[in-house]
Amino acid sequence: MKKVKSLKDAVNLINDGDTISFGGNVLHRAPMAAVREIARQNKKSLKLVKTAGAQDIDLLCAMDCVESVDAGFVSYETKYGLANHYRQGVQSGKIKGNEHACYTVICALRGASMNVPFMPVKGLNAGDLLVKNDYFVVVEDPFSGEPITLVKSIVPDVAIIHVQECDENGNAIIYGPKFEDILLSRAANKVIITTEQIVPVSRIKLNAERIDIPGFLVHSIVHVPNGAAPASCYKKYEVDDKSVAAFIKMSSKDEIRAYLKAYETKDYLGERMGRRL
Amino acid sequence: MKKVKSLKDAVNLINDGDTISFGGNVLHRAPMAAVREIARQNKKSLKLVKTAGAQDIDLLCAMDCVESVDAGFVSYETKYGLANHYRQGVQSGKIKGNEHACYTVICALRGASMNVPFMPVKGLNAGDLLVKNDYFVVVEDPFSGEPITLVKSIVPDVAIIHVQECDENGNAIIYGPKFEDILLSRAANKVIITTEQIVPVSRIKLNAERIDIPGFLVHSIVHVPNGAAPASCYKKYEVDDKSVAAFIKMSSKDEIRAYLKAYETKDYLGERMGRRL
Amino acid sequence: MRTEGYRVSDIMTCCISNMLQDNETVFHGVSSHLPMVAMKLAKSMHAPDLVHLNIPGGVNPSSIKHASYSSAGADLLGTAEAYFPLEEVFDLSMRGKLDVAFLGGIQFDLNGNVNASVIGDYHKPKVRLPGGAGSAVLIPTAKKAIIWRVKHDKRTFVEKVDFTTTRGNLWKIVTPLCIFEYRKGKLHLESIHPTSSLEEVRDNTGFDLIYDEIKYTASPTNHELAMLKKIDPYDFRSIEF
Amino acid sequence: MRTEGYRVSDIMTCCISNMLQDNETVFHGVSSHLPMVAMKLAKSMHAPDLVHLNIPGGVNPSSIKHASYSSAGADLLGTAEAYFPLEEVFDLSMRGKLDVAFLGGIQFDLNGNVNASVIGDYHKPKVRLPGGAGSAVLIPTAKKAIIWRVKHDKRTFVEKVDFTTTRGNLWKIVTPLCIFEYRKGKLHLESIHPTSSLEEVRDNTGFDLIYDEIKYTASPTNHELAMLKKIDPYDFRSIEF
Repeated sequence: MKKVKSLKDAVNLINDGDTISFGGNVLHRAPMAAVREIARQNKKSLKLVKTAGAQDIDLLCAMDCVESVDAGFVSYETKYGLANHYRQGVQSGKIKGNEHACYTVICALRGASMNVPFMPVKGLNAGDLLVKNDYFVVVEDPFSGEPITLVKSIVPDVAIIHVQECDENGNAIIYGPKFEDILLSRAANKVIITTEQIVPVSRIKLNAERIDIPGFLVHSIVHVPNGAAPASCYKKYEVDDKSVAAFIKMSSKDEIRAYLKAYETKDYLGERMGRRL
Repeated sequence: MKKVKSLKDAVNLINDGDTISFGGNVLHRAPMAAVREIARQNKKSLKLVKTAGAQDIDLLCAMDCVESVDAGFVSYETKYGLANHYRQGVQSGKIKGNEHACYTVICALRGASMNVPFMPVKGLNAGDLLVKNDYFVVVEDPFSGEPITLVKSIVPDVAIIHVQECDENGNAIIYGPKFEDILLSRAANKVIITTEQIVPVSRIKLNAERIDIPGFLVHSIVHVPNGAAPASCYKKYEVDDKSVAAFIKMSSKDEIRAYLKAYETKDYLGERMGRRL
Repeated sequence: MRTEGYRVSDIMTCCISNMLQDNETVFHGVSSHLPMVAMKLAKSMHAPDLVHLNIPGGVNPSSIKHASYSSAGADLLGTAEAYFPLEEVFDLSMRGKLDVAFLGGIQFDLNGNVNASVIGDYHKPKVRLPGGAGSAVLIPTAKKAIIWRVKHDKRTFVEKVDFTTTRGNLWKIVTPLCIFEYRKGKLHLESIHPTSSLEEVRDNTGFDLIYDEIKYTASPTNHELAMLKKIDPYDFRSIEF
Repeated sequence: MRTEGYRVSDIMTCCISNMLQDNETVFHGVSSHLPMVAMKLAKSMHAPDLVHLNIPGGVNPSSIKHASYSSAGADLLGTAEAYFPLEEVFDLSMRGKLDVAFLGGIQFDLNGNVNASVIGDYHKPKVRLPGGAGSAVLIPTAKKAIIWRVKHDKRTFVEKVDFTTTRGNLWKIVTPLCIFEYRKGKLHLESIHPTSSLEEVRDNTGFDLIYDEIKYTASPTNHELAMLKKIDPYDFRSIEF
């Protein structure tokens, strides 16, 4: 059962219409090489799920890959401004923007990880989000008779998570903030790991207690050095300011196609390194 | 805000009638010194909660401290046999035995950690436990119309967790299996840590990423070397075979009182060491 | 009960081992030495990529020799490939991704009901049993639940259990006398151990046996016995006997 | 907008710092440099045991100097005392144990409703905003929610929000002109910054101001300004201005 694959083959597992969730948070450790490959393979009607997304969601919205976005927050941070492709997609009616509180995304994924149809949520008890969205419902707690909000579980077909280290069996270690990635690896039907480094099994075993995602949960592994760029990757690289700033300014699909093209060599680097081994 | 206390003072926080949960699992890293002190202080009508308990539950049942036990499994392991004080208490009607699947205890604690009144559970869908216990109820999922079991949340008033290392602020590290202790520390209203060692703040900071329970969640800290004995404590000591075997044979409260008395010097050792510092 | 250099505990361990397939995720709980050794045996023989899960959370412990009195102790984590604790094993089973769960029980009936809770009334029991631990959620959700039990008598295999702790995806029950398979809602006698006989099974079972033909459980092979010596030198598999 | 050696960003940071008390658990999210600096300031002055929580999960990062463009980056974990990630911060707030949460928003009305979602219709919005992130669950559950906003105009402070993302335990709103306090269901003008005036606040607010008396926000002290230089040498607190 060979799990290590090329980026193309791994992303090829994704079907049009799938529910996809990405690891990381805003511009940190997002699996951007895989996101770019999804755009290159021109996947359609994806349902994206993330607590707080930035270029990952924005880029796929720009390239018309997206049917809906379930998220608590979609924007770059202060310095880079708003996620305009996402916004325009929602404003034009092309994309369904399903606003969550970040926590209700977390709860919906917890529901998936426990394979239950919903998760009760304490905090969401006021405002219009409750009224406007059919994935929230207020019911009566059968034990106390008090009202309680339920959020419908979200089961990603595929989760894509970028990590610093992974062995060929899929045992993966995330350095620095893990965000919701561990939960994600338990919530999704299939887990694709993209990794800065594929480390020897014997070496990862020395850090067995630090493994965040045990290999048996992992379906596919892709070696992609700089696979989170232009997002940051703790201990490896900072945000690639130039690349993000350049992307923010792009408005046409052709510009973005060229941007994706320019990343190809980098995105496929791990594969070539792998073949050499 | 001085959190480091004597064992007596910490256990004194417990009120008669409280819901109490212990860390560890069967004969592993159970907070036995605190359990013994609860018995010495003659607490009454406690509601005990644990996935799988052994001497902790059995001893308190023997000393008539217990009103009810919510657990998935109460027994010593093969070699030592059954938890006879617990069994007799339930059989005589003195103690209410609320049988859970271990997982429904976990779910009930997850509910507490999220402050929701119940947690949906996939697996519990057949058999008499559903019928006989009022903390399980089957409802209709409002999203799909399918039946789903809910377990009522359990909020421990106090969780007592024994760890290998803790600093004076309560930042605690568990070596080896953590069992349900991290969840427990989030589910309970008050957390008491008993610890093999109180380590300097500067030293625990070197292992900041390994901290399982951040100090701000911890109410009280007690220094009790061998505080899990006669249960095991990973990297510190194995099960004290003699002590467990001797306890198993005891049937009268007087015998057990003598057993508790014999532990006093050991159980209060940390306090005396602390005073010397 | 030695016959030809192997014992009933060896038969049980080996036949359980042979129920396990490569790449399966397999869980055992507390007081579960025999299945623990069987899992390790399978992994050492025909199922190298079997995923061994347990309560302390050690994924694929490289040694089970130090588990000693407990199959829920830290030893199983010390030499493991990763940490995946009990909570998560349950979640995994809920998601339909646990292939095999090993569970206990005190009473079983022809209809596959399992009792690990009480003899007598639930609220005022004649005998309070230790409890089903994970059974009540794992037997319904694991793809295949295997029960092993070192007692085979008419108090264990009864017409009707006193209390149904759970029922569901029960697959096999392995006893010192035989193997039952649960299919079409009934326990079927699958095979009789070479150390026992149809009469012995019948005399010790509280319900009428259902079987198509009389089959015998395979004897442990020399290779299996040699491997058992290596992986279980302290004979944990016999601890319950 | 310099006056006497301090700027509006300094006033906002210092007045927020003074809202925080020792031993409180306090959370800030993404794009939240100003409150992050205010928390660090409080911790360096009157609230040494304040517990600083954030998205990457760094409890009490000893330095915020390297947070750079992001207040959700790994830097906040690298120098932290422990790891307590976002998921758990939410759970903490649900349990009523989060004292203060810093949140954003785009529109606010007199009745304390917060909009971070859309301008226009929710399902086909004129403007899709970034979303409330944690607001919709934190404003109802944190003991005290503080909103800061570097824009104060009639599009921000409106008679009635287009969409109510959330409402609840809103406590203060801090703007470049003033501080509002939410009590008895209404926003009250608590104090006007020394750099502004009642007229300026009135001219830039879309609802009638409620106040008992005109008060002015305290100016940053020299001690505070000196401390700010030390803990925030790269002036992250002004990044949004």
